[in-house]
Amino acid sequence: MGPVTPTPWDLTGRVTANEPVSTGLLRLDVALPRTVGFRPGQFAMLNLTGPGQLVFRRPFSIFAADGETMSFLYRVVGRGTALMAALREGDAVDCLGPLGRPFLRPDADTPPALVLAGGVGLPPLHAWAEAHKRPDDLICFGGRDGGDVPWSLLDDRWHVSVDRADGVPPGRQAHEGLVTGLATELLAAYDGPRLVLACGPTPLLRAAAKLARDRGWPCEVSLEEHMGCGYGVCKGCVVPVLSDDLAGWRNATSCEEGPVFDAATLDWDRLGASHGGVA
Amino acid sequence: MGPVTPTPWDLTGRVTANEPVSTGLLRLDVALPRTVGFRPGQFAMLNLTGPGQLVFRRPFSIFAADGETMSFLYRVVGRGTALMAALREGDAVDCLGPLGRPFLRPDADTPPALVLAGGVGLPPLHAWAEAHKRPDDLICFGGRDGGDVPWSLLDDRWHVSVDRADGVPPGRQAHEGLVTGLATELLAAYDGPRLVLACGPTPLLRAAAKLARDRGWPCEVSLEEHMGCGYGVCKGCVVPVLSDDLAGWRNATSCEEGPVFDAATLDWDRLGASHGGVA
Amino acid sequence: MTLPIWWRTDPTQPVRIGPRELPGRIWTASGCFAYGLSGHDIRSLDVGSPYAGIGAVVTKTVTPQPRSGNPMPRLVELEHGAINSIGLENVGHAEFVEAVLPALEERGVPTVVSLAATRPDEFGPMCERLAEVGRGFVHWHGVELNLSCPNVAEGGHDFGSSPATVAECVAAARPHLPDRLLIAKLTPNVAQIAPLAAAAAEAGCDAIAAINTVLGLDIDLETGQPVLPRRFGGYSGPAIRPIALAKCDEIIRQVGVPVIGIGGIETADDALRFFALGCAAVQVGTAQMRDPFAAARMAAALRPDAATT
Amino acid sequence: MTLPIWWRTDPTQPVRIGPRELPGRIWTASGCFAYGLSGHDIRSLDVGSPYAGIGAVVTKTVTPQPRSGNPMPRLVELEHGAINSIGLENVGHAEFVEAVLPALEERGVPTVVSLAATRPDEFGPMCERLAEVGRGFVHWHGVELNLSCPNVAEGGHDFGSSPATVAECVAAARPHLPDRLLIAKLTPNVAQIAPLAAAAAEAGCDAIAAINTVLGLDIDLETGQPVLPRRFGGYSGPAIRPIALAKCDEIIRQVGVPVIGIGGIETADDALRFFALGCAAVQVGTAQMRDPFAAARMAAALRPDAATT
Ligand SMILES: Cc1cc2nc3c(=O)[nH]c(=O)nc-3n(C[C@H](O)[C@H](O)[C@H](O)COP(=O)(O)OP(=O)(O)OC[C@H]3O[C@@H](n4cnc5c(N)ncnc54)[C@H](O)[C@@H]3O)c2cc1C
Ligand SMILES: Cc1cc2nc3c(=O)[nH]c(=O)nc-3n(C[C@H](O)[C@H](O)[C@H](O)COP(=O)(O)OP(=O)(O)OC[C@H]3O[C@@H](n4cnc5c(N)ncnc54)[C@H](O)[C@@H]3O)c2cc1C
Ligand SMILES: Cc1cc2nc3c(=O)[nH]c(=O)nc-3n(C[C@H](O)[C@H](O)[C@H](O)COP(=O)(O)O)c2cc1C
Ligand SMILES: Cc1cc2nc3c(=O)[nH]c(=O)nc-3n(C[C@H](O)[C@H](O)[C@H](O)COP(=O)(O)O)c2cc1C
Ligand code: FES
Ligand code: FES
Repeated sequence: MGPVTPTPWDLTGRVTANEPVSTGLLRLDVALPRTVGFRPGQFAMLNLTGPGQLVFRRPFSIFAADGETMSFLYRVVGRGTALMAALREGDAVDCLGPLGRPFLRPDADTPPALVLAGGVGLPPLHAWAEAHKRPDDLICFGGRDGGDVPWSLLDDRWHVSVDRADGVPPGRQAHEGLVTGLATELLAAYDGPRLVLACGPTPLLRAAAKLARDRGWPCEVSLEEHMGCGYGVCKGCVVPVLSDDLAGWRNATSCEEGPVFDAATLDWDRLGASHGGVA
Repeated sequence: MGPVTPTPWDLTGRVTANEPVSTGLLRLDVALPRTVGFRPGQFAMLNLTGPGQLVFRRPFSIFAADGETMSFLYRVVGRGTALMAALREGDAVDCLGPLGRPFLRPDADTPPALVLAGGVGLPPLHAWAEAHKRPDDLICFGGRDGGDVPWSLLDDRWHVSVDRADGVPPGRQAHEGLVTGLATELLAAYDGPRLVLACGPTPLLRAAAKLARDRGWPCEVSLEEHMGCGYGVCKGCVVPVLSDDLAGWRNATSCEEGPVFDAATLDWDRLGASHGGVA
Repeated sequence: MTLPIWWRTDPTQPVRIGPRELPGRIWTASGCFAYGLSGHDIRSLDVGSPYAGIGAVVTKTVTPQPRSGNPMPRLVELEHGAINSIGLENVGHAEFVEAVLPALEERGVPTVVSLAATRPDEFGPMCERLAEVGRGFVHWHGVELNLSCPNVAEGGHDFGSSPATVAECVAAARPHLPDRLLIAKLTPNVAQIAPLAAAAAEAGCDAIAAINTVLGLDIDLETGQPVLPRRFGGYSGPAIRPIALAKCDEIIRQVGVPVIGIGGIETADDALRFFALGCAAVQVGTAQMRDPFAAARMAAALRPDAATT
Repeated sequence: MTLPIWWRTDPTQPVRIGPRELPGRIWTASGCFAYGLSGHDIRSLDVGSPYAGIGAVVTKTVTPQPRSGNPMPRLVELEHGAINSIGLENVGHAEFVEAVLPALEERGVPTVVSLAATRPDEFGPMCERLAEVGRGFVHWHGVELNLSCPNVAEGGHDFGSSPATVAECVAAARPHLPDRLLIAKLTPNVAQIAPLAAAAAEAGCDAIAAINTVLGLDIDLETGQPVLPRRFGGYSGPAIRPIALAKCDEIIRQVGVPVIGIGGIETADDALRFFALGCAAVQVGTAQMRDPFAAARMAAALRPDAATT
């Protein structure tokens, strides 16, 4: 896992900004009472209400941690994220993090990366791309349409794909189709082994893992498993990983051993079955 | 009970104002989608949150109903009233009312009134005093101190008493002591039988009832019993009234047969016992 | 509100349960809507009357003798529900059959009469008299035996937790109600509810109503004493919904008898959860206190054409 | 927070229960703080460590063999609590005694080991081996017998609902733990909990822990299916607090045995409610998941000098 990860803190922060960065994504900035480090791929558990409302905190990848400000990108999908979108400047948010296993930190021997971020899978890989500006990396983001893409956050290293091309702003380019299609095109253009890093919907992760496996490349994927605690105590977030136990597999907590996993260690079949057969 | 009381409506209103009228009292104005009548002493059940927060609505005396605006005066004492104080202009409030038995509507034969309102017992009696401007009525309000008295709401018919005289604004007068003390003074000055009307803390109601009983005067008191439904279906709000049953008493729902009761029909001893012996 | 794709039932359409056809599947629960004579005058802009679209009002439980109930306070709001120890305050069976039942018939309120007793054999005479007075009534649909009120018996437990006693109660009532709906309402305060439901079904009841309140207690922090004078009370409201769903599921999957779901139903979504399990009808309790229109609004919201009207 | 006037106990002071003196009265509940080895690195500005001031960590339940638990999803948030069917995932007794228990001793974590089995006689050997390895350990205080996990046995019911079996389990464990605390943790999914507590006390346990989770079920509205693959799960969190208080009160008033209160304790106020009944200690479960410092903060807040420091 490389060097020790930064100490996790449980801190009460104050919202300094909470605004859309695209039609589907919002950015939340929280000012914390002290600096907290993180490594790209790590997440924080956000306590969005006092006791009496949400029973659990919600996990969000850390998008950036700049001085005492920690930032997140999120999409409203349910009760917690709806409350999150209603947060106003000055509102309190308890923030427990950084937590979990980050994406690999590249060294001189690491092949150039193929980064595949789908939708709300952007934050950890954006953070990774910001932390490791290596010229040969191929960095891709896939959105629903032009409006869904947070263009202002994506510098020109980013290749963008969209399901539907409408809303792409003038002067920016987007491949029409899946982000894996974009990746295939890019790989054809840029030869050689790659470290594949993926975060996004399950089909994207599966495709990324297959692409790497077929070529014998290393691959890390970040899983979004539902979480109770985020710090390893409830066992509500497990995913099956291959092991040399009798059974051939064991449960790994995705909050501690993940959320970033070596794709080759995941038991993808069992993962599909235990997750309602998600493709 | 006199003429039929106005039809109760369950309406979703919008807050138009929510501001302090004294150090301890706030006034909430709610714009309803239609006109609703009321008789002084009647109350409304306010739904201060959606499902998932407060299980019951909260009962509040109707202070005024002017066109489509219904107004309340309240004090923050717990969870619900704290949420109430946080309401902002435009917020939704479900309002079920008017409910309950009002104070007596005076006719030509009704003796002049002695009105005793203590603290948050002001709204129904203020409404009564506004509805029936009879020159010989004695109208009293008792507050904690000068700051606690909503002077702007009290025209010069009102006699005011305060526990402590600090904070009485220049040009206004306040008797120092209990409101019952003030009443005794006034009764000495203005002779003759009276209809006693009281709303406020239990000791005030008891004192009012005793004062009336000792003199053989009619007396009505408004009780603040905890309520589940406010419209007679849960039997969680009962108070003991005298009856010619074998037992000598029976339960009356304070939301339907009250909150205003003829003081002579209440079983005051049993009331004390079943309410933790409140004096 | 969007209705889920699996939902195709109109809960305001007639439904047959046992020997009766009732006008709908959303009912009000016993003790939470009095005798069905309250609130008729309340109006709203969306649903005309609190009774609109309701399948049945289950009356406050009626006992052989009048009862004044337990001392106050006897209904306390908690964080996620309420706790009560009303103690079955009611007018008594005689006054009920003479004054209340005919008034309900006259008003056209679809009615199920809730009955409780302290001995199983008391149910027979009560049902007999009901059937006598109610003969020919079209809005009186039947009886719900409250075998589960935890507030009355000492310590909060009750005779409704033994299958044999449950069967006795049902058997006492059944012969007097050949053409009326007979429901056994069960307590959740047992290890397994299915054996009780099975005993009731075998003894001849047409449906099971589940659940009654869950035994609970809360403390007044200031005094350190229980909030209710009798310490225990019946816990109701949203907090108990998952418990109610579990009990209904246990009965439905283990016993072949129609189940009427009760417990923490506040919204149309909550009602759908019970229907998803296969409940024939549901009853709205505590939510009816916050909102006289709770059941009526649910019924309106669950009509498959609700989204489009 | 102002402490009520009746509260004069410092929950971070040593407390004697049975043969042991534990360092405090606020514990973490089994299954909600793993083995007591997680979260040590987490920091906060108010309370140094999640373990500060904690009286004991009750470990995740350990079974004779390792278990991988139930299929996912197995922990689902509900409106006022959570429902879980983890299925006792654990490393197994052998690995626990060899690797985990010594690590806990070394770290100085006050520990109570939770054990479960499918037959009463399995408790004997597990306790014997624990006592062997733990001989001389000062931070290992004892064992909590989990007689109540509703997720494992068929249909959600379990052998912990019969007084005779409870007594058998306690009797199997007791001889091997002459100088350690022996706690029987009971299920609330019974009509009366006092007889179970009495049986456990008579068989020699030092204290009763109550309650474990309440049997519950929730429906995924979209599919109409239960949210958990095994339908039922254990309901925990604030919603069950009044039920837990009722069960603790029943035991305390009917059986003369120390009670450790569990169920929906989220705040210092909630803990006080259990202490008001006379509980010797409390355990924090679900709340520990939202906040690693839940128990530690409660302990700090309940020190009588808390207001002034
Ligand atoms: C490690 C990790 C990192 C994440 N990073 C981000 C991010 O950067 N931006 C972002 O928008 N979302 C992210 N998610 C997903 C985010 O946690 C969920 O969208 C959020 O919890 C939904 O909460 P809700 O109350 O709005 O949804 P509801 O569906 O109402 O939540 C109900 C329960 O389901 C859980 N849940 C629902 N959806 C998800 C999901 N997709 N993943 C995990 N749990 C879920 C909730 O935590 C909660 O316990 C991340 C998830 C994980 C596990
Ligand atoms: C007929 C009637 C008229 C009232 N009129 C007014 C008014 O005009 N202005 C005003 O400020 N207050 C009035 N009250 C009291 C008001 O209802 C309570 O202050 C309010 O319910 C407290 O709610 P809470 O959530 O803030 O308090 P909490 O103590 O948190 O409430 C917990 C529960 O106790 C009940 N409760 C608490 N205090 C009282 C009380 N004094 N009376 C009745 N129930 C209570 C609540 O309704 C709730 O069910 C009236 C009460 C009644 C019965
Ligand atoms: C105040 C109150 C009074 C009740 N009275 C009765 C009763 O008389 N008879 C009965 O069978 N159930 C009674 N119940 C139980 C309800 O009918 C219902 O079974 C229970 O409250 C669970 O449903 P809920 O969560 O929707 O309230 C009462 C419940 C409450 C809250
Ligand atoms: C995710 C989860 C796992 C649990 N695992 C166990 C367990 O292994 N053994 C046990 O005795 N209790 C277990 N419990 C029950 C808790 O220890 C506790 O008794 C129950 O959750 C009630 O307390 P709470 O409301 O504070 O959570 C578990 C509870 C939860 C939520
Ligand atoms: S979320 Fe609790 S162990 Fe991972
Ligand atoms: S408050 Fe429900 S009957 Fe009066």
